Amino acid sequence: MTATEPRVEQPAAPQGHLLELENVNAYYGNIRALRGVSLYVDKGEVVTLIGSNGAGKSTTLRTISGVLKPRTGQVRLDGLRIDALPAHEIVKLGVAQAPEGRRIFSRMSVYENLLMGAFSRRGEKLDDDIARVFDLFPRLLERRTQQAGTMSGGEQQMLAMGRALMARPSILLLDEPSMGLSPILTEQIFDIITEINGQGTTVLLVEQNALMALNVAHRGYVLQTGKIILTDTAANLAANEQVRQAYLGEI
Amino acid sequence: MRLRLPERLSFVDLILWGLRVAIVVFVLVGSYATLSQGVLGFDGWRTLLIVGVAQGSIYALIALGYTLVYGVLFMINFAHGEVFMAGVFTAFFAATALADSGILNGNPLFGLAIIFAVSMVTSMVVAVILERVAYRPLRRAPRLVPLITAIGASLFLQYTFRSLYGSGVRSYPTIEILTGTFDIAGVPIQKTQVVVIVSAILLMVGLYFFVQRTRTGRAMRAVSEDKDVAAMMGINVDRVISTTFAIGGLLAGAAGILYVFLFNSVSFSMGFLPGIKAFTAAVLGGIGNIVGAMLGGLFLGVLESIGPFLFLDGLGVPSTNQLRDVVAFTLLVLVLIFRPYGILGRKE
Amino acid sequence: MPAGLTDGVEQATMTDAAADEVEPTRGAIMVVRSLTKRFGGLVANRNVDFDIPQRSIVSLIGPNGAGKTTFFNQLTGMLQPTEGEIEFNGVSIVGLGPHQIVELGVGRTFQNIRLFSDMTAMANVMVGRHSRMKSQWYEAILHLPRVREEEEATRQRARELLDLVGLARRYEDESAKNLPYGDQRRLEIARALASDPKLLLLDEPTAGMNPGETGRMTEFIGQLRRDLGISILLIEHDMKVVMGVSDRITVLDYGEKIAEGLPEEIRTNPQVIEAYLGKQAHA
Amino acid sequence: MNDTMLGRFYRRAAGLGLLGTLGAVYVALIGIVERFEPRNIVTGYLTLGLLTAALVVFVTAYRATEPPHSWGIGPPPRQHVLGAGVLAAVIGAAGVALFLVLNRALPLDAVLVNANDRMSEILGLGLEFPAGALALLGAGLAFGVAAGGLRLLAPRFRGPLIAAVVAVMLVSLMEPFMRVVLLQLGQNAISGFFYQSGGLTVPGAIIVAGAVLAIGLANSLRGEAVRERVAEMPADQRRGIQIALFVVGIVFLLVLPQLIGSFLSEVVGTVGLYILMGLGLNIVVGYAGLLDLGYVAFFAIGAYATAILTSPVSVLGWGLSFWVAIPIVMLIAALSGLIIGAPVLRLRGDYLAIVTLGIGEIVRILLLSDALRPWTGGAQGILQVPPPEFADIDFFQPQNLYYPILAFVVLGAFVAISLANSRVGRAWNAMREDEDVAAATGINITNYKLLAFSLGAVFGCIAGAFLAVKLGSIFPHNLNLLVSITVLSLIILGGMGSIPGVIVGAFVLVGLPELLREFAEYRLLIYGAVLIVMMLWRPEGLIPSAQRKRELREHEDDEDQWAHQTGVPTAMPAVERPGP
Amino acid sequence: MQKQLRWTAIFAVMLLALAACTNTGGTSQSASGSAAASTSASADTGDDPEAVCAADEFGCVEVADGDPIVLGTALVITTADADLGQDSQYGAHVAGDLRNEEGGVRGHMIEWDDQDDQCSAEGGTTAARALVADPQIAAVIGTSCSGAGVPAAQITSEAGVTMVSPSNTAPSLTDPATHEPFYARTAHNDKVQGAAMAQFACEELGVTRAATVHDGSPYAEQLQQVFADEFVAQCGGTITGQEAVAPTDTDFRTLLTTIAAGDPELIYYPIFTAGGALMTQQARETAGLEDVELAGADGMQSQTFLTTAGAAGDGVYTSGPDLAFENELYQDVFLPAYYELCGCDATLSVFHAHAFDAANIVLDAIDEVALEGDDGTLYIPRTALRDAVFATSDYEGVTGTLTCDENGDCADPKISVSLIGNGAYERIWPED
Repeated sequence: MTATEPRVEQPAAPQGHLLELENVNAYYGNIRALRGVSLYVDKGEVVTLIGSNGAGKSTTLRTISGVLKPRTGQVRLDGLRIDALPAHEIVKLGVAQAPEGRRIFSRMSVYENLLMGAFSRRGEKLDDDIARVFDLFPRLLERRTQQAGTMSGGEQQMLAMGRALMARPSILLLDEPSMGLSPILTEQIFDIITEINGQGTTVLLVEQNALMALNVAHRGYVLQTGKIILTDTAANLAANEQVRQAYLGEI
Repeated sequence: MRLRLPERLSFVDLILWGLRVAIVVFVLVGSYATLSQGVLGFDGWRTLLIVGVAQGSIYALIALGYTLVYGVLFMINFAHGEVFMAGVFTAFFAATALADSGILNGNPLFGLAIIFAVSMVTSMVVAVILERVAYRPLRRAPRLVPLITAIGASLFLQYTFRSLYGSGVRSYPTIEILTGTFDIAGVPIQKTQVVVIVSAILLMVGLYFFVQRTRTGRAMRAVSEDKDVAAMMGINVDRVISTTFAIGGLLAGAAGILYVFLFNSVSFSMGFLPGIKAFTAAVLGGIGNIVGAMLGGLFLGVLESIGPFLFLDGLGVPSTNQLRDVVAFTLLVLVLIFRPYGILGRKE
Repeated sequence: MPAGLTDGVEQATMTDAAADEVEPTRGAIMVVRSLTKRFGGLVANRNVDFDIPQRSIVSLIGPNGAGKTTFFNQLTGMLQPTEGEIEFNGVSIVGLGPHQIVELGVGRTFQNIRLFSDMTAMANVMVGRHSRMKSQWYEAILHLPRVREEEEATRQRARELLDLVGLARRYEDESAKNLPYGDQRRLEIARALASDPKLLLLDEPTAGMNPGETGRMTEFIGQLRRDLGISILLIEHDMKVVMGVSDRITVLDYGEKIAEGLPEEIRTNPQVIEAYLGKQAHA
Repeated sequence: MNDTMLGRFYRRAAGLGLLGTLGAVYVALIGIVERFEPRNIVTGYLTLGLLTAALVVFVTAYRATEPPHSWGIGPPPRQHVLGAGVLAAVIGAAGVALFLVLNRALPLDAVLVNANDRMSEILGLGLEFPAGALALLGAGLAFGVAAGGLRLLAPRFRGPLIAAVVAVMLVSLMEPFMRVVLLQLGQNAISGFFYQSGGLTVPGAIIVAGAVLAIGLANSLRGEAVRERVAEMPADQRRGIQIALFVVGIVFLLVLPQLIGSFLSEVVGTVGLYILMGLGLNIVVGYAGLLDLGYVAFFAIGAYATAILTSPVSVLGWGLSFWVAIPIVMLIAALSGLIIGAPVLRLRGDYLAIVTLGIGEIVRILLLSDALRPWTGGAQGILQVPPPEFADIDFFQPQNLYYPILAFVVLGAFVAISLANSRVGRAWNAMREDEDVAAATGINITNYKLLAFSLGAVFGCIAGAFLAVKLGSIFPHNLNLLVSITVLSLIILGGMGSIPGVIVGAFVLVGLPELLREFAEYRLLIYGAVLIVMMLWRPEGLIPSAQRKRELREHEDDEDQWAHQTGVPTAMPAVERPGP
Repeated sequence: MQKQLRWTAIFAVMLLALAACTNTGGTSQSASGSAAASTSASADTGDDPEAVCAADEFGCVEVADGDPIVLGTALVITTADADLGQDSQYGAHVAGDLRNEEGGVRGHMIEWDDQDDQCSAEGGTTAARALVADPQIAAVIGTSCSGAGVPAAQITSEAGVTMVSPSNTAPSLTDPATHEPFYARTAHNDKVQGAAMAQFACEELGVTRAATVHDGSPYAEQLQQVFADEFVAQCGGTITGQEAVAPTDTDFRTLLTTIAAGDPELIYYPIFTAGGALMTQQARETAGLEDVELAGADGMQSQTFLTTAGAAGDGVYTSGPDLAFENELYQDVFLPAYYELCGCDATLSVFHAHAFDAANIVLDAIDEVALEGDDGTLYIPRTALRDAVFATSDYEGVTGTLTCDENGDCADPKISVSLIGNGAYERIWPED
């Protein structure tokens, strides 16, 4: 491992991370969106990325899921390099994502959306998984045949998460799950995140609502203009004065 | 103070309103005049209707190719008419060989199956190669670029086949089981017309169920809605796009043979006009919408068949039939101007 | 404060844009009444009433997806409201095209920076000046002297604006897309200012900036109002910016206005805290 | 040495070899080989027919010798460069040989009209069957060595060498043109020395190749110094050179028709019409970004308006003078631009394209139709369109008509350049890049689109007016979609938004086929290929405008997964250096 | 400012140049070839070539001793209509070859410069320009298509080059109002064929109601118009409808249904093979047209038509120039030479014999008017050549006995009507 940039001090971690980014640089056209991002997620953790709009949180997730290819640097899943794989291969390896803005298939029914989530698991029985999703999100069961685009924002978010869970991911990437949701719904969603994590799914969570995110996470990274400027346990971060000022709306 | 600026009714609006009014008046007055002259009896109109439906079924089948491709790539595959031509032009040689060896009329179902297979597979291969070579490298390019490529591909295919197979018009051998008429409710209808309409409907229904019910169909719909997310679901977007072109090609190939049932002749340039017409049909029904493409095709077929005579003859316009394409293209222009998302399409 | 900013401002104060607006009216420059915007079944804005006083800085905050940008787009004519009335300087602008609203004196920037990325920085600003130029196409063909003069004047003005926002001279002939991110934001503001707006709409001007840049931008916004005498409507997530610069703050949630008032009032408004700032923030 | 890398290099070469086969067989099957056979490149030694097929194989072999991107630093070793070239060329040639065997065994010509014995004979290097196929393998070997050798040459030699070969081909292809010019200059002897039965003579070819090679070598060895010297010149001196060149250019343009005679003036006149249309469509497509596929409509309207106004036998029978008619035609043009433009300008790119295509067809059908026959004469067209009158000049003579066409082209270019460099051009640029933002920046989108459309219409109509005059009559049949496609193709070949591009495009796509009749058959095939190849390979055109170059290359490195999903990861570590 | 100056300069120079042309161009090219004026020019100059050439408005073609006489062709030899032009080109070349075998014309071999008229006005212009640019071209055989013929006739006539077309049939080309002085043709005028069919329809078939269809080609449009006019004027018949289709159309059912509504007894559709065959088939299937007679013209006289139309073709009448040239010259001399030249065993199209006659008329005229100089140079006065061609009378060619009128119509139009039966054409009218 050769890190070219001085790395932010990280808490000690066991060898063999589930997901690891090493010195990743990514560009949109000529705009450098990620500058030497290195981070890791261990099995069973909830890790959150916080930062302001445009800081590169979503870009980091896009890089992990293979939608955006890093120009340099590595992304490894269970030690296997995935940064050059096409997105659909990465899904098969167990990385599922509920993207920012939900992006459910709005012209398909709820049920079909869930089937799409399990697309990579060709030929397997899906009944158990669907039951699990309906168990987590009873609202979706009620709206099983409804066209997804006609549901409310909260329901769509549930669907997006349910859809991602259908892939039986080893790591679930959640991008701004609380966006546009009322406080009550936001809280519900975060409760569910905890629950999902309790059931054994590792979660990488990107959230603007930093406080809520740090509440459910074990660890966190703070991104700013494409760089990781801070990382610590969630509790420490929540207590950090700088973080509170910059991202928790405290003045 | 509430002051509305006078610019609100622009020059463009004026022209558009003028156009609307003119067309409506034209159509109404023309239709009234034609009908009141009573030149064509009930049987005549019925014949026109059947002719229109048969022609329209073919437009609809080709239109499905436009709609499918538009659905996943949001581009007009200008060369789709040539995909249609490629299949049926190639199948001509199979058909002649079969006819010469007596299989075509000795064992017609087998012979037809081979002809359909040759045509459909050829069209499919052409469509897939087209996508791979001409469109895939350009998916991220500005809109104008793949569109120009598509126009180039249309010309290139047309004249490649002209150079390969010759420029003459070739006529298919007679398929005896398709000659003559069926009596349907006392009305004699050409067998070919019945076969064309029925097969077109079967193919379209088949496609509908394929897209709605199968895994690949769902993947196509997913890609159509959101490519990035589809990839996140584990869908190989490139493969799905290839599949979409392949299906569009298969349908175009089938449409080609049905076209031959009706018109019996093939040439290198046969794809261009039906292609544009089918595109019109696809737009008419709301591009990207499968049911819309079917209905749009039928509507256009009937309008082309009935429209020129109905709207124009009563006004004393000579040679109304010559203006058939004018009617079709005017419809295209009107639909795109006033309802660009089509009759069944939704506003984006 | 980088040298570029202050230098530029001094120059800019000389221009007529500033001279025009010295009258100390506190009447509203923009008045919005019961504005509603629906997309199919979705209601993006519902019955929003909203005023922007002359020479004030008003901020619009709210969670992502609360309808802020939709609201912006209606003020600039890029979307037409379903219902409601928008008046600018006493003139109803509902139904007007974006270019007409620009001519009346409303300039804007975009949340996700929409520059003419293949045009040079200079050309971008000169396009911004378009609505204030008078020469016609046939005059351009005839190469009338006044076309040349106007072109020269526009170039001069564009240079001033580039200086004002602190863009280095060396960027003048660089494609906009090759500029660093922060400079692209500045360039967008310069382009908006080129139309001599009386009201400037800024959509998340500090997104993607680090605290240092954000601080400078905050100061710059204040300076714009002071020196150019224009009104500013700001969409912003960074509460530090919002609290630091705004005269008034309006909070949107679910497309509805849930609060309005002075920064201090907003900060302590329980509804706002619940909907936006996060109730744990003070828990 | 990296074995997998080497393996990939050779696999790629083999693949390119197959591509070479496919290309050569394609060229043969569409009949180019046979059709171009009568035209000599070097009389007695090489014909254009064989050359086209051979060129395909050679070019793919040359490509095969190019180290792939993943190769890393430094060129591959020499023996492997040669090896890849030979592999590709031999596979290419062997494929062609196999095709010859197939063509003998199967009655391919029942389906493929060009798969005849003559084609086989040409492909088989003119030899009898087995010998020809075997000779092909030998030729493949030679090609491979040549391709590899060319690659291994230092660039300063490679460039001039390629230029010399290309020059021989071009000079030979230009035979009809050169012969007429030399004839005009009374230099029959020179013509006879260089040319014989439509191709270069051997001494002619040697002289041409030698001259180009010498110039090329001088340029690559000494050119830098000369350029530096020019750059170092004082500004006024440099300006002097510019002015001198400019004056020479003008004089050249003015004496051109006298130099080239009436036939080539006719061709240049036709090219002029297309340049005029290219300038007009360039405003619409290149500046304003509106893809108009119905541009022929304006060409037709201009031609018919002129014919109706000036012909004494038209329905009006006014028999106006051309000069009186032209302003009226321009007015009609602008109006038709507005009327056609207004409704369609709200449409997006591809919808706009297809609607304009439809409008072009509508105009064509109407002009032909019985319904408008009293006005347009139906298929019989309008006859007796008089040439312009000016002093005693007979403008029916192409050598004279050249001048008014040139004047309008210059005027058109002037208008286009003036607008491009003004507030208007900037607004068009902005609009093309982002319509919404342009509107939000204060640009009246509708007006600027209409302006572009109407100006384009005026250019098209003037070209149409000259067409009517040039022919002395006008018929509906050739005013079809292909005119639109031709104009579009020439803009794209030259470079959208680029005026020199339009001129070069028109000479290449309109002028050349007029001279090379063999190409007429493949004109549209070539247009199609030009459109595809340019978009894939060089979307900004041969002579791009700076603005467009930036624009069309925009998204190149913005990689998105669904654009690059297939294949193995291409990002190879760049540390391995292939050793000798 | 610099740029502005530069542009001003260009304009100034251009204007000057234009002015300059006025002087130079005016004197040399004031051609307004009035045939009448020029005919008299060669009247009394005797046999001195220089005097004759000086007196001839367009001068002479000078063929040096040992050089060949060069004739041009402007025929369609590429694209879809290539067969038509290629056929004529072989026909003309055969005429030249036969002369060459006999030692040429006045001891000079005949050579050809073949240009492509592309079957379009643009192509005709280019081809004619290419030919008249070469002072050695004595005369031109062409064009194939009438559309190309209109501008080509104008160009050749301005240059004083005689042009004889083997296949232009449009009436306008030889209409006194629009005829170009150096243009003649050996093909029949459409007026003859249209009128013949009208006559056949009312006299032989006894029909009184007819509908016509054309495909927008100048040829078909003209033919059906002549037919309609004659049908009304000569037989007092009724035209129930005049319709049009596009050459690429395949669906004629709508059209036929509306035609049937007019209740015609005969449909005349002088269109081409592809459309004609389809229309024939579809007409047989259309209700209301069961008993209607179908008639076309020579565009539908081809083997392809018979195979394409199949059984539906039986009973269709087609008119056309009588091509059963039963003379020895055609059968024993021309055809073998033609086959050898083209390497084929059937003629490609129909106008080769007309081209052969056209070339022969031109060659005879050259033989007649050419003057020999002292140095063996052959002088062919251009106007005299034209006059000689136009003076052709009772020329026994393979297409009949040809006599040219003052408007350039030289054909001996023998129009016959054939009936298709059992997949073959059978000539039924006029009875010999």
